Amino acid sequence: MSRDFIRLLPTFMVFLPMLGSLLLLVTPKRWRDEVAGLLCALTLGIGFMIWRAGGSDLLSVPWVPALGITYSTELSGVSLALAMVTAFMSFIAVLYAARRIPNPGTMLALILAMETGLLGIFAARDLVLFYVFFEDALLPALLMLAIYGKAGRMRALVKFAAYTLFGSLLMLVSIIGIKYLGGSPTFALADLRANVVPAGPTQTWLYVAFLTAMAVKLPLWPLHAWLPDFHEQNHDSGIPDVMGTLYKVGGYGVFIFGITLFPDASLELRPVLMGLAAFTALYAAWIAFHQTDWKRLLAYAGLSHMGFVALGVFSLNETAVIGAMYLLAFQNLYTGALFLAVGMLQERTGSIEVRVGGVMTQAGALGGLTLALWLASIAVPGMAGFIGEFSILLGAYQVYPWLAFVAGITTIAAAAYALTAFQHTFWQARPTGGIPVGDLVHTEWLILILPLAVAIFFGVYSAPALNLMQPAVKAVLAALGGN
Amino acid sequence: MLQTPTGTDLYSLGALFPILAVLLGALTSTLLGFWVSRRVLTYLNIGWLLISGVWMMTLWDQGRQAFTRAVTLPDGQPLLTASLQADNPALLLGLVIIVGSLMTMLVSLDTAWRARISFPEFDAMLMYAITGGLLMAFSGDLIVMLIGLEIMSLSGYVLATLQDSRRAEESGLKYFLLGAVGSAILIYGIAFVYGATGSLNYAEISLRVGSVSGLLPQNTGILVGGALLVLAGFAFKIALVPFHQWTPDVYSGAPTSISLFLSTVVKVAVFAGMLRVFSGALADAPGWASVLQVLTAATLIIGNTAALLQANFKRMLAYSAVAHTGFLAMALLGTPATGGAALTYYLLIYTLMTAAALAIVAALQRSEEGMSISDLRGLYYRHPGYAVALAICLASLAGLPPFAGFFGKYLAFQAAFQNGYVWLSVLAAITSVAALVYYLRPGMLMFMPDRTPAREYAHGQRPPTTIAVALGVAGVTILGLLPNLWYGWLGNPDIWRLLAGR
Amino acid sequence: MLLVALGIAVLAVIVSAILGPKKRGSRTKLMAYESGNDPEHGGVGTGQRFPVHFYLVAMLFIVFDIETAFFYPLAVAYQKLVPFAFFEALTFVLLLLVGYVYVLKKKVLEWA
Amino acid sequence: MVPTTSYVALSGVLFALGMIGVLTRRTAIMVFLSVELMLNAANLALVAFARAWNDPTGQTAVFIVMTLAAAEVAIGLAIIVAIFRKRETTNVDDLAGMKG
Amino acid sequence: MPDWLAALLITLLKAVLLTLALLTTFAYMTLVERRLLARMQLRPGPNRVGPMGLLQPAADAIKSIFKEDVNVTLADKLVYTLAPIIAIGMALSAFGGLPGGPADSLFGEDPWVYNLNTGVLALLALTSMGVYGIFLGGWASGSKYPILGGLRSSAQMISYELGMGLSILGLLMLVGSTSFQAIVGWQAQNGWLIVFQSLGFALFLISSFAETNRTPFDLPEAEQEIVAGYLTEYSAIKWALFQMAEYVNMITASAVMATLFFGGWKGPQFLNGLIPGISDWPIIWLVVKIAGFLFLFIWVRATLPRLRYDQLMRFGWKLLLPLALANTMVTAAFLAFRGQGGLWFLAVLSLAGLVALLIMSDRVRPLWNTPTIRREDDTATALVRRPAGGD
Repeated sequence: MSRDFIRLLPTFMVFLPMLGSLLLLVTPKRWRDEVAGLLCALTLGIGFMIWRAGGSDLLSVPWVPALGITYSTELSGVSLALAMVTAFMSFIAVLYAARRIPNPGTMLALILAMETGLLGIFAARDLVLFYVFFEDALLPALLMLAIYGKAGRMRALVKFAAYTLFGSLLMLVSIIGIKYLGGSPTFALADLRANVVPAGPTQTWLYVAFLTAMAVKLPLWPLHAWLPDFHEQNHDSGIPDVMGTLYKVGGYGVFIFGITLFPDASLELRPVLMGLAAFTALYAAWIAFHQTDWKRLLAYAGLSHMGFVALGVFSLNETAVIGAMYLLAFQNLYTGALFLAVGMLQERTGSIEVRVGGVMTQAGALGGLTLALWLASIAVPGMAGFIGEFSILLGAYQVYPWLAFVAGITTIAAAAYALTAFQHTFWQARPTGGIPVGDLVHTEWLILILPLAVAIFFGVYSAPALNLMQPAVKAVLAALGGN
Repeated sequence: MLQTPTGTDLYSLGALFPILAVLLGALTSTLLGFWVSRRVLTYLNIGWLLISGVWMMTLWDQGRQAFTRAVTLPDGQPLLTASLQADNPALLLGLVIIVGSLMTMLVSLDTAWRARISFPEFDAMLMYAITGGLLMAFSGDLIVMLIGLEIMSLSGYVLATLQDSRRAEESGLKYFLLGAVGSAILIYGIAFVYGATGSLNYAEISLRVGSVSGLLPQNTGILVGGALLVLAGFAFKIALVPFHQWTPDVYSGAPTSISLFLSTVVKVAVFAGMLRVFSGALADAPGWASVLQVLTAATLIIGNTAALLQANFKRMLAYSAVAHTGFLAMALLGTPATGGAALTYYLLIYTLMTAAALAIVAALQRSEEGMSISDLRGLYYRHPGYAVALAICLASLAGLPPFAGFFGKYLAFQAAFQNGYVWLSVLAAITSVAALVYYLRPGMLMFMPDRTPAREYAHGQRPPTTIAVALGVAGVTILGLLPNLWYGWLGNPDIWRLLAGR
Repeated sequence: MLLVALGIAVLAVIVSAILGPKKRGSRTKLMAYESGNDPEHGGVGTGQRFPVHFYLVAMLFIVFDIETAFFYPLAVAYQKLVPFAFFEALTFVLLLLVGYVYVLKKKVLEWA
Repeated sequence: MVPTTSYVALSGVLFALGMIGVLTRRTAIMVFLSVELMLNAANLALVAFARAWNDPTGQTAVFIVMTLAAAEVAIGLAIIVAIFRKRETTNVDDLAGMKG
Repeated sequence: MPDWLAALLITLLKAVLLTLALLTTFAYMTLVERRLLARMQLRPGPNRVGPMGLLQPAADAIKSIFKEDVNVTLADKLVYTLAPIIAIGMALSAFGGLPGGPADSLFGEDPWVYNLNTGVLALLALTSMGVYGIFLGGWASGSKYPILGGLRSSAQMISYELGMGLSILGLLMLVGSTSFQAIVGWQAQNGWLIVFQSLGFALFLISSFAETNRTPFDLPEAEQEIVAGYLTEYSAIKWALFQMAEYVNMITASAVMATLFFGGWKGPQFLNGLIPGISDWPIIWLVVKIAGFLFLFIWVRATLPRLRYDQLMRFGWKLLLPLALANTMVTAAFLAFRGQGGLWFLAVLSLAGLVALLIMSDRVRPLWNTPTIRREDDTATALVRRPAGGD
């Protein structure tokens, strides 16, 4: 395969799911599952092709020449890793949707549409393009919530959209400012990096505006409030939640655009941001401890993870940033899989309450796999999460030891809330008159095992992923002029 | 002073043809209405509009002018002024007007009968109003602009009152009284601008305003006053806060197909006039920009918050039109080069999405009062096509990519930002969040399953409306993915530097 | 001239008022004349209705009068502007004619 | 020669009167008359400025404005008459069927 | 005494004199009219007061001044009083702009009170103000018949105002000025305008009758239909003022027609051969021509019956207006394309138009003479025979 062809692959990878989504509109009902699954698999396959080639080069063509907006894509390094995880988890989601949702055409189309948005976010190397995909992913998420959500979804919808839009519109202003004040000819990342806004209050303010969007999507306290409602009101199967988890791209945005475009501001704001991040991690863990609803619990757990990611990214330390990206990529696996596991649990018990009790005795496989996933989630060594969290703490310690210490407490808290909840649901005595619970069947095995396997694989053998990420992170941090 | 026009001038009437074609349509429908059915009239008028549109395209880049007059400036320089100019901005804005008008006509084919406005006068008045709108876009001096504005407004008053109902009459009277006040203020402002500069022609005004020697110091005060009065007059017409009170009543009181027209074509035309006056003739005049930014900010805040509180979908769209006025006015605050392009881009998009949304309302509503937002629940399961189209329109109105509304907003933000109104763009960004919320609620309600019986008109889905909706939705989507299709025409800053014809 | 004319008129009224007999008339004498019947809800501005036709005439008059007003300057300057002015006048009259025909067909000019 | 400022001042006063009328009067007819007053104020200003600049354009503009005023009268009265015949009132405060 | 004061005083003096002259003429017009009508109807007319009734006007004047002035209870007092004043004021002032002779010919002064270069316009403006007097009078009486009369009158007057204004457009195009002096001067050079604008004159004449509320257009005061129209509640001097206004308007209309179409104050040129300069003598020629037209007014009153209201309106809108426009456009076309051709062709055209109209009158009459009745039921086109005496 020539480099030129590989250069085009990210475009295929991004738009293939969208194509599939449109294709589903005309596909006969009985073939929809297969078509969606096939396209997802294909997308993943393209991802592998790119990976095999060691990442794609930058493709840049003008989009709106008069405005300096380009269509620039590149999948390599961190973005490739994230894109592949996204494609993988989308595949898993499609698998479960085909099984769980009756007449799943709409849901499948939405999953695929959203996958396009998410992959686009990672592939974009133009700020406006990034923005477009960033917003683009929002619509299917909203629709999933609207169509499949629960009674209180309108509130959740409004909250979710308002937070996202609030941030992203400020980001839009910031985008305009970056180009105009920096004097860059286009919005392409390379051009912008060559024409960075001079250090000073202007750069700081632009960074703050940009960060607002990323903080909503990270999410970072105090802009996280949409998250629990979003997950709680979504469909019980957990499929939209998987996609929602994948949508937590704030850390990536800060990494790829924020640090390089606002080098001075990110240094200047580092203490504040790291403080916020550490607080978010701890705070979320604390709240999670009190949840009686699996989804809210998982939401806060995810938030806690994201606090870690933010801590890593904002620290501007190489180790920590690599760890953050690692965590960002792989927490999707187990958090997403956990949401699906909750979905399966709900299918059986009819509730997502934590205090169901006694499931383990009847559905051993479900309980076992869930426990394994939980262990991955609380960063037990040998799982992918461990490498991420450990690197973050290590890196952050070099910058602000105290904050690293605060964040470190979180891991303990995580173990506490995860195991407590698990114990309530799976081990505790079953209430009398409870519904009999069946064990995993058919594809459900796959759906839980595949992510777990990947998480374990990269927890044990991290080299492939690290080799992908390390150069990219180094390059970005080098633009900063060292630590 | 009087000069006999020459032969070349007659030849240059070719520049006028797009307007004349529409006027001809208006005149023929005035008379033909006695002999043929209204449907035939509408088809004919659509034909006229298409001819006009095509003719406009052939005039591209020719810079034709009509009714020219050679003036010798005080310093001996000759200057050719024109009362009508078919320059590129005029053509672009004219095309936007044509698009909006076409959509109105298509919608009226289906709904005019139900709305009890199926008179031939409806078509005639519509065409007159379009003529006026085109005149404004093509205007080369304040008087032509004024004439266009008045032709359009007067026809608009009639349109708003055409339906024989208390609501329509109320809306018509409000529209009329406030419109008349706006016109009066505008005319007074024009008198002052004339007093300060001694000319009504854009080119001459901009020349006198631009050169320091051209304006006596005591005239500066008059000029500022005049410009502000003109601004206030325009503000009435486009419904900038605090001159917006009539808008929701009129838009929701008039039959929906007329609201569609009033909120798109009329607004486009008035903005075209404003673009000519403020970015052209008075571009260098002091004062107006600082007032406009305050008005814009107020419009953004009030329009968006008020729209949040509406329970009726049509009325909500009316308030959203007010809010969009704010975004459009932001574009006006940019430099002529960026602002003009941004405004024109946004206007087309705004027309497409608002017209398509209102077309759906017009088709599905049970009565002309529009439908309440809660009536939309579950629309997706009853009219999937319209529901998806409406959702796309709403997403575009909210400024979500990949729909064109995003680029409109982006351009408006950029225009204001680059001309130093950073705070305004930030404010606009924040108020957009409110906008998102009120667009989101109906947009999402449509997709929520619903078991109660349908509350919309069952036979609303008809071919012409569908064509109009499809036009709007396709436009919004395609221009969102490939903005250059439209922006490529208007992106060249040079064409906007000559707004005053100089 | 206007002053003088008005002055004389006012004078006449005043002189008459001074010289004329001053009697309070009876109620019947001062009543509005309605062919001997008691006037029904008479008085100024008490919601008497006129046929809408009169309004229409008034509006038509306004339109056509304005047209006249436009024609006067054209007429005065006409000979300096021919033949262009002829076409202008023709266009103008044709436009007017459209309105006129419309009004005719609408039967506004029918009194029955 | 009366100086231009006097004319303009007079027109300003007329305009202000009209504006006050618009803001305070409650019957449609009176509002409408006030608007006409404003238009005439504009005409006066136009004529005064035209004389000051010794330029006929201003006077032409007056013609146009007169026309516009007439057209407004025609349409405005039609609307007012239509409403009056239906509701027996032209008080704008009574026209508040739509609120919010 | 500064010059401006002298000029002002002289102007004032002229104004007063002219007013008195007009009022005297009015007074004797009434007598002349009554006598003439009587003659035409083979009866004596007023002949008791003074020799041949010559003091009758004086008696009338004294009567109207000393008569009781009834103010109806329901009337709006101020407007009620103001209306006749407006009517007569406008009527009187309109005349002042008409020139009676060449400049400086009246004892070294100009034989006019004021002279505007927009004379025609000013005159039309002032005469049309007269409608306010009538309408306000009718409205302020607070009674039904006056209101009806006022309405009719205003509708009639504004309708014919159009015909009047449009019918002289051709004339103005020919002359290229709206100043009376210029019009008179043009006619002195090229011949009377009646020759070139015969159609225009005919239209103007008819409109003048309507504008002055004279028979056959005297519907606003038609006794048989609406008692006395707007005059119903008026008495004494106010009534007299209205009458005055009507007659003064008549005089003015005559003067205008004389000035516009019949050479104005200029006498026939050939008389100059007998007495040099006689054609430039001020006042005299104008008075002679006015007298001629006044006779016409009376003659017509004695001859023609009154129109029905619907006929009147239809006539004005359906015949007068389009014809006036046509006249204008024919003149315009002639002026635009005449090349080197003489004016005689226009005269022929115009005359041909008039003649054609007269010949075709039977064809044209249905335009305004047969009402189409709209009914609730569907017999919309059915013609209804009406009694000949009016509604």
